Amino acid sequence: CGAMEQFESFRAEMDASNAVREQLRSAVSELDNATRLMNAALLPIHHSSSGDSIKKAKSYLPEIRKAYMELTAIIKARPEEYYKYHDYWRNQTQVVVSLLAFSHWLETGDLLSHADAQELLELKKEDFFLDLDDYLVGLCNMSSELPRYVVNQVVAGAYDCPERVSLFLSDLYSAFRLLNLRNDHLRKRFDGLKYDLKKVEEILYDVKIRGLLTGKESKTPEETK
Amino acid sequence: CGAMEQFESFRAEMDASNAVREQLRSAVSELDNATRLMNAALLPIHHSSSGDSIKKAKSYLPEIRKAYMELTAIIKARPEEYYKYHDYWRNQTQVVVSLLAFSHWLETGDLLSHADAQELLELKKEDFFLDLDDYLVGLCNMSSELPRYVVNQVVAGAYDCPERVSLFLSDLYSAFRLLNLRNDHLRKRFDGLKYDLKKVEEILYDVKIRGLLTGKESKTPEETK
Amino acid sequence: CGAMEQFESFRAEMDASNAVREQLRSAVSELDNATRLMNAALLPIHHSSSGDSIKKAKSYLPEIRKAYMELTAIIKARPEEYYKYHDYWRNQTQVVVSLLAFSHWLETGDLLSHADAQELLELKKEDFFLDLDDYLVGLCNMSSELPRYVVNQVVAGAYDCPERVSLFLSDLYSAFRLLNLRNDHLRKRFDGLKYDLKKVEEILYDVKIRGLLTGKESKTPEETK
Amino acid sequence: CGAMEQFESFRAEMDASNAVREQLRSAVSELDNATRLMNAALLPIHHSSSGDSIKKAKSYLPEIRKAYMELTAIIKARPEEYYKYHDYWRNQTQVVVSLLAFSHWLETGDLLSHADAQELLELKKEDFFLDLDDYLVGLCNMSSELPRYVVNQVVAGAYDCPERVSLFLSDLYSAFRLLNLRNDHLRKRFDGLKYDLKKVEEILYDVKIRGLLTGKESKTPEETK
Amino acid sequence: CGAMEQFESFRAEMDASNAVREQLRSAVSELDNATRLMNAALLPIHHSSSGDSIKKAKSYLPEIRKAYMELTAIIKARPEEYYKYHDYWRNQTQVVVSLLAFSHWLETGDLLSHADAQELLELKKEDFFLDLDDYLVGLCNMSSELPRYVVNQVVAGAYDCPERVSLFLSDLYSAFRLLNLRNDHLRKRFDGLKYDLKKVEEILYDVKIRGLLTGKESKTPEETK
Amino acid sequence: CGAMEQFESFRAEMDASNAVREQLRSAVSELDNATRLMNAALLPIHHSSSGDSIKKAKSYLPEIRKAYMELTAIIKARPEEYYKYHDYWRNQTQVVVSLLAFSHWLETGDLLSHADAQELLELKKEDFFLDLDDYLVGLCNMSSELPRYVVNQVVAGAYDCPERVSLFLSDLYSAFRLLNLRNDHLRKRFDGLKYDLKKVEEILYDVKIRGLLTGKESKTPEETK
Amino acid sequence: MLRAPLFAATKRAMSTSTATNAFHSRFQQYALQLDATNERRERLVKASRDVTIHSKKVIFVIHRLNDSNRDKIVEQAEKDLAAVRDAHVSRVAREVEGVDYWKLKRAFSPGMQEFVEAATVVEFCKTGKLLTLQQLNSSLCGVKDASGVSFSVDIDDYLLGIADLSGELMRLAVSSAASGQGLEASARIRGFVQALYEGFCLLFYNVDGGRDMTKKVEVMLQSLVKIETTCYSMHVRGSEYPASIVDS
Amino acid sequence: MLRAPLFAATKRAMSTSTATNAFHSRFQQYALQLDATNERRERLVKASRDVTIHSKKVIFVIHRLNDSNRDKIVEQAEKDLAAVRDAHVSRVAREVEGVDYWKLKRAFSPGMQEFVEAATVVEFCKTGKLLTLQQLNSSLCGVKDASGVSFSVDIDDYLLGIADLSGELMRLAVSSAASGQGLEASARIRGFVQALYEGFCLLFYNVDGGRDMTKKVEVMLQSLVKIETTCYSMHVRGSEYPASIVDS
Ligand SMILES: [Mn+2]
Ligand SMILES: [Mn+2]
Repeated sequence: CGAMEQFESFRAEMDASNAVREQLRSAVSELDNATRLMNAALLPIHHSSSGDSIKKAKSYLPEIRKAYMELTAIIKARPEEYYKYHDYWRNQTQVVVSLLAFSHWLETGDLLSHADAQELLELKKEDFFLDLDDYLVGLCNMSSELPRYVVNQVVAGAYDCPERVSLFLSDLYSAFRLLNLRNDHLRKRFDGLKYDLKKVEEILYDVKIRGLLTGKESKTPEETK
Repeated sequence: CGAMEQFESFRAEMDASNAVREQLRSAVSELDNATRLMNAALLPIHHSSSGDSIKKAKSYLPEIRKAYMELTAIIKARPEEYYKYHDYWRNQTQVVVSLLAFSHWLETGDLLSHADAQELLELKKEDFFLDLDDYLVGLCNMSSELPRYVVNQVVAGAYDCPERVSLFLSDLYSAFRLLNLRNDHLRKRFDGLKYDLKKVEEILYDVKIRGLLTGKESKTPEETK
Repeated sequence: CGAMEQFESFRAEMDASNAVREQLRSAVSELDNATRLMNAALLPIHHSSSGDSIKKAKSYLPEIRKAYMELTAIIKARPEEYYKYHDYWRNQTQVVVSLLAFSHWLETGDLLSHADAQELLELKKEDFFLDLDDYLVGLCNMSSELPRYVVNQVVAGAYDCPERVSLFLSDLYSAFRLLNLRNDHLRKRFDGLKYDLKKVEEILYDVKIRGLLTGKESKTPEETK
Repeated sequence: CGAMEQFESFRAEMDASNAVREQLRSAVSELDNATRLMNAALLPIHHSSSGDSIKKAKSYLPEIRKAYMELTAIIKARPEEYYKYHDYWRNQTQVVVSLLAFSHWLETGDLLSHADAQELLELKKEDFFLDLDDYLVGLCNMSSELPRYVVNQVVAGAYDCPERVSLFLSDLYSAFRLLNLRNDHLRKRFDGLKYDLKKVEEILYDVKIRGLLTGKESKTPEETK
Repeated sequence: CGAMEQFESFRAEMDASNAVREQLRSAVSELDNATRLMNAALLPIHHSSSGDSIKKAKSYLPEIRKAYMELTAIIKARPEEYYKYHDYWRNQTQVVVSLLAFSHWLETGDLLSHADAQELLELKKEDFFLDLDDYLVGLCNMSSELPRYVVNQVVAGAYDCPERVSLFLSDLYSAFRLLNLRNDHLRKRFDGLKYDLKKVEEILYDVKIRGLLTGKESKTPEETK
Repeated sequence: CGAMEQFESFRAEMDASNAVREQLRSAVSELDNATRLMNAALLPIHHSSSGDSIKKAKSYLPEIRKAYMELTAIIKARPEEYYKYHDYWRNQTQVVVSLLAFSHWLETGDLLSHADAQELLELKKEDFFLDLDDYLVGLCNMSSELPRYVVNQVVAGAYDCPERVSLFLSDLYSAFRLLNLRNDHLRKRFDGLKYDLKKVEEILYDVKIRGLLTGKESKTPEETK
Repeated sequence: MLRAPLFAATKRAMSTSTATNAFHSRFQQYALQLDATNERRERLVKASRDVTIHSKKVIFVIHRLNDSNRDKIVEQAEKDLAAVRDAHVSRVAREVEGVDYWKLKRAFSPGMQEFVEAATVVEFCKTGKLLTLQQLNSSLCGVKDASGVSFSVDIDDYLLGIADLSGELMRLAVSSAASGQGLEASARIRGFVQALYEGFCLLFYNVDGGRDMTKKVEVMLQSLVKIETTCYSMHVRGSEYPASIVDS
Repeated sequence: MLRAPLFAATKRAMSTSTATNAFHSRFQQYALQLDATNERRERLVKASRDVTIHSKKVIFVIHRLNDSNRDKIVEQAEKDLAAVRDAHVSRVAREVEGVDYWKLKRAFSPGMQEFVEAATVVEFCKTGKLLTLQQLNSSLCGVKDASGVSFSVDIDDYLLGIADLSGELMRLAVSSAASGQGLEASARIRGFVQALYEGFCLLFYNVDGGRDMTKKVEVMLQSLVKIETTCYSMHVRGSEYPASIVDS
């Protein structure tokens, strides 16, 4: 019924697509590796001086940028298919964003913007951009680190940390509420953000009610070390 | 065997039923949207003046009523099929009830009754009623917001809030215990209520043991602002 | 907070609803029992004279009607809750329909119509109706008994049976094809009907090529005994 | 609070119960092994002389009895815990029953009774009995072997086999219909029995319509060889 | 094939077993009801004088005993089937044990022993015993009520309560540590006990550092009212 | 705690193992490709001349052997880790065996032995062998093709095919019964074999009962074309 | 000492107005982007649902086919199919251009697959041939996306659609067997689905979409076996007696 | 004509004896191989069960530890652990050599993981340090496999074992908090599990074993958070009043 010729041609086309996938797999595997090292480098933030951790974490940025350059090279050749292969780098990208946003907040107390994240990763927007959803999920990922961070900071004696984090998360939370989230992945992560905020509010409450907050000097996370 | 004519009429009937489903889907999508906005408007209650939040939240009530009017119009024509399609609006209705009951409590310190909830939604009982289970689940939803509310109120210095909420939840809890709940969804939600009460009692304990409560006069939630 | 009085009334309402469930359970248990006995009475049709079986089967009809009268009495008081409790009697009703439709066909060679089924069960349409889907599933159930019936009839020497059944199932099949079935339970049952028809066609073919059919006059199933 | 002594005795009790489980596991593993061998010995029935297969199958009976003696020894010491550990031997027992009942039918054309099954296994009823449900499930298991048996017998020229099996299954089927089966495991197995009967009836039909049956005298399964 | 007579007797047996289930269901429904009422009666302990609550709670004991008498009557006739039907009363029994153990502790400060629990329920050990696992799960259930009890007692001014509960839970905890628990339900419940103890320790600490404990003489919970 | 150095060394070790995995993936991807083509080449056996199909299928053997040579090279360097990486080639190998065994049977009517399979694939037993389980699963896979093959052969008029296949499968089945299969993957596949045999027996029955078998000359599958 | 009151002030400010939130304006931008995509996705989901519903109706029309009404039914089905294309597929096309085709694909894939199923089943009934992807896309050349480019179905949706086609053909084969005739019709379906199946076995599927596909190919094989078994049972019955007797 | 009777004859022959089955003898060979492996696997499963049960008992002993009985308990646990090694791990070792280590690994992995858990928890209680894989394997150097080579635990089992270790340490931390003391003990556990967790985050896991590991690392993080929260709540309570008051 003439099916065979058509399927032969499909096979050729699928072989080509598989070749792209192999290239993507390899680029993403580098990205994955660098991200994992960056993550491991940042983790001691919970018990050691944050300065060192951030510095060490940032040292993996060139490797990460290189991996994105490879991804860019592959996708640039087929610009309309960015989302066809999106799943390959989606998870890693969300982790990268969360690590960058966490470091940025630790250093400046500010939220890393979408544009700044793209710049930090040296993405050329017209060839390979940072998907907005991935950026937002990355922010939620970061937020889920904060309750643990606050707990450990309080143990280290930084009693003003809960208030600062509570204000930051509260701002982030009301910013997210500006978005009309559908019933999707992002909405679930946003519910997580609410939970993180609640956690931090409870820690703030613990500190406040014991009078540990008043009269202490407020410092940036850095300074408390 | 004469089956043909009969099945022609069945066909008409089934096509009609599919049309009803399409209409319901559309009405519920509006309800969902308005409910989400109302929820977003009420949530800042945790950090800001409650007056504004409640006012803003209430501004979505007309939209919500409109959605229920559409549902009413559809169901009125087939009163015996209310429960055939109940699942379409069940979740949204439970959320609406929780928002209304929370606002009502904030303003008056009282529990929004089933009848008042129906009135607020301008439901005509004979055409489209508020299912009792949905109302009760809505109350449980509301109760799950209260511990967080109390935590934030105490942080803001409203030390008498835990006692008021503890009394309210304790009353609500004993009221629920009057019901012979079967082993169903509602029973699980009721267990949640017990947990919320426990949480608020712990906050009351914290405040009491630190001598923060004594000598303060009790006020309505509004006045504590 | 005034909750107590309200919840007392809820308790009454919920206890009433639980009572309804108990009543339904009891009525359905009778229905189930009578249906099972009717089924057991009709099944020997495969090996014995159908007259006796049908008669015996029909003798359970009063009991079945009584069960539906009980259901009607319960639902009549709350017409809008028919579908709230539909699951209680759904399965049994489908079986009842299949048994009645089978008996009816055995006696008359005709398809039991939706209206006739309601009448046979002495349902008062305005108080308790026969759901259309249940009726249609019942017909599919009946059809799945027919190939076995034909096999046993031919073994017993009733060589004209395949032709009659084939015509009947063909008609039923064309009638079902009129419906726009969603991809659900009913569509699957309808696929089964197709296989039943095919099976009967094969038997008709067997009988035909052996010249067992020719010269015999067509009779009702009853007369072939 | 005197809890210590009590818990010491609990500890002894729980350790003992774990020991029982270990013993049961070992006895059942022997039972499992012997059952598997018996099954393998009986299966060639489909293609070979049944006499040899039955004899070989029966040769595993002593081993099976031994395993039950071990189970008996364990349970006898704690009669009220028969059902606490029932799951350990349930499956194997159902298979054993099906094998014994199949052999018995092949040899005698009769149904192995519950009492005879217990006797064959040399169970002492007061110490370790054959659960009724297990016996009945075993019968259903046996019935599921019969359609294949009939197919192979007809291929081997034993054209009277379908009629004999059809009568046997039909009897068994009506017998099962006497039971008020709840909606459980057994009910599902019983539905399988109906399917087996239908299958055998179709073979009987095939043989009958082709005139292969007439004039043959009925024999026991053994004699057909 | 002689099956009919046998199956008639099976039918009798299964009908009997179904009757047993119906009886059990009814007895357990009474047990469930009484347990729920006892629970509701004991719960105000958190906010009111314990004397009244315990007395009220105990007033349901006769009803509970009656339900167990019914269970005993049913099981006594078939001692080896205790575990066949164990699931029917398992949950309720665990709740009953927790309520009895809680009341007992409130009155005496002692742990209700396994033997005493059986006596309180007037179980005749040889006919119907209290399963050890159920007793232990009941103790864990009770322990999970204690932190909330201590919180509310301290709020009510009973500052010596934390110390008494802490000693009691400590003892219970060490006792549980004697058991070699398999990785099952019970081990998880035991982990919960640990958290309960920790929570109570924290409250004891709160009370101690505030000098609320010193100089007060220890009293039974009753006297603190 | 000295953990870090150890984990660094683990990381090195895991990197090495990942490199092996990359090599394996690439070799297996070639194997997979060739297997798929071989399968597609053999499939027309169901409707066309088997000679051509087998020839075409065999033309992929060199490619398959090459893939196994690569696997051999990788594993030879770590002879003890054959089973560590077994999962990589397990599925494909089972398919390869089934295709080879099917072709072999089509050509010779014989069963391809384990040793012959290894030889066909040119495996050097001391470096890279064919796992016995994989060989046996491969045979089961082949058997699952046979019912479909027989159906299509009968349609093509080869009425003796069912008998030949039935004998072959029956032999294979009794051979498998010699094995003590535990409750594992292989056992399930063996149950499938039983089902295939039953299917073929039914086809043999269909052909036999219609007198299509007698007097026809028996041919090898090849000759029937 | 310095920042503590600052924070407190921030908090109070926040309490009365959210406008001071440092990153609100950025999030308002994000909201605009998300809303645009979401609305587009909503429209696509609706259009896709309509494509599905109406394609299914075309398939139902085909199932009403028998020997006597073939031409009329096929003509009707073709007309209906063209209507689906013009009324609903065009609505899908209008929403997707450039990078959004793949971004929003999940929203319209189900509809397009059902459309493929309907189009190929109609073609088979008319010509007995497989409507190729190229032919299908030619028939869509009048359907333009937002930038005026012709909309086209991609390989994945095409393959998933014709995988389901085998199920509908199985129903047709059983129907024609059930109508007591159709030995020839069934044989045609058998050959067609065998070829389809062999074509599918040639392809291999990447991990992501692969799972869907593997399952569909299994279902396809089941349908094929049912078709073959139908042909088989018609054949053995037909072989039992000489044709002369049967025809008489 | 020629083969039909032959087949029939074969069938009859088969009916009376299966000995003529052409490939029976080959399958008898296969049966021997399979039986040997299966029996070995059975013995391993049993030995592994015993290793598990007795390792769990060692862990239970550790959980009975408190400030006053520390030395006695640790000594007892060490003795018990050595007994598990000599009595049961040796039975595992005996069955595995060469290619069979990986072939039968699934049969003894659970036991070895539990053994790792027990050995590391004992070491932590004794020294506060992580028992390394190298140290563990040195302690097994007397345990020989069938070919006389020392048996050793591989990385996977070691990692899976110490992932579970964090759960036991969490229990210890909560216990020591529950006993009203142990601020220091909890802090030690916190530091130890933090280091463990960071170590795990460095590694990456291949697809096959990866799923297990990912889940275990998640559970590990949960345990760590519980430990940190325990330390936190002891800390904030301790900070509320000056130490002098608390001690009085
Ligand atoms: Mn379809
Ligand atoms: Mn553990």
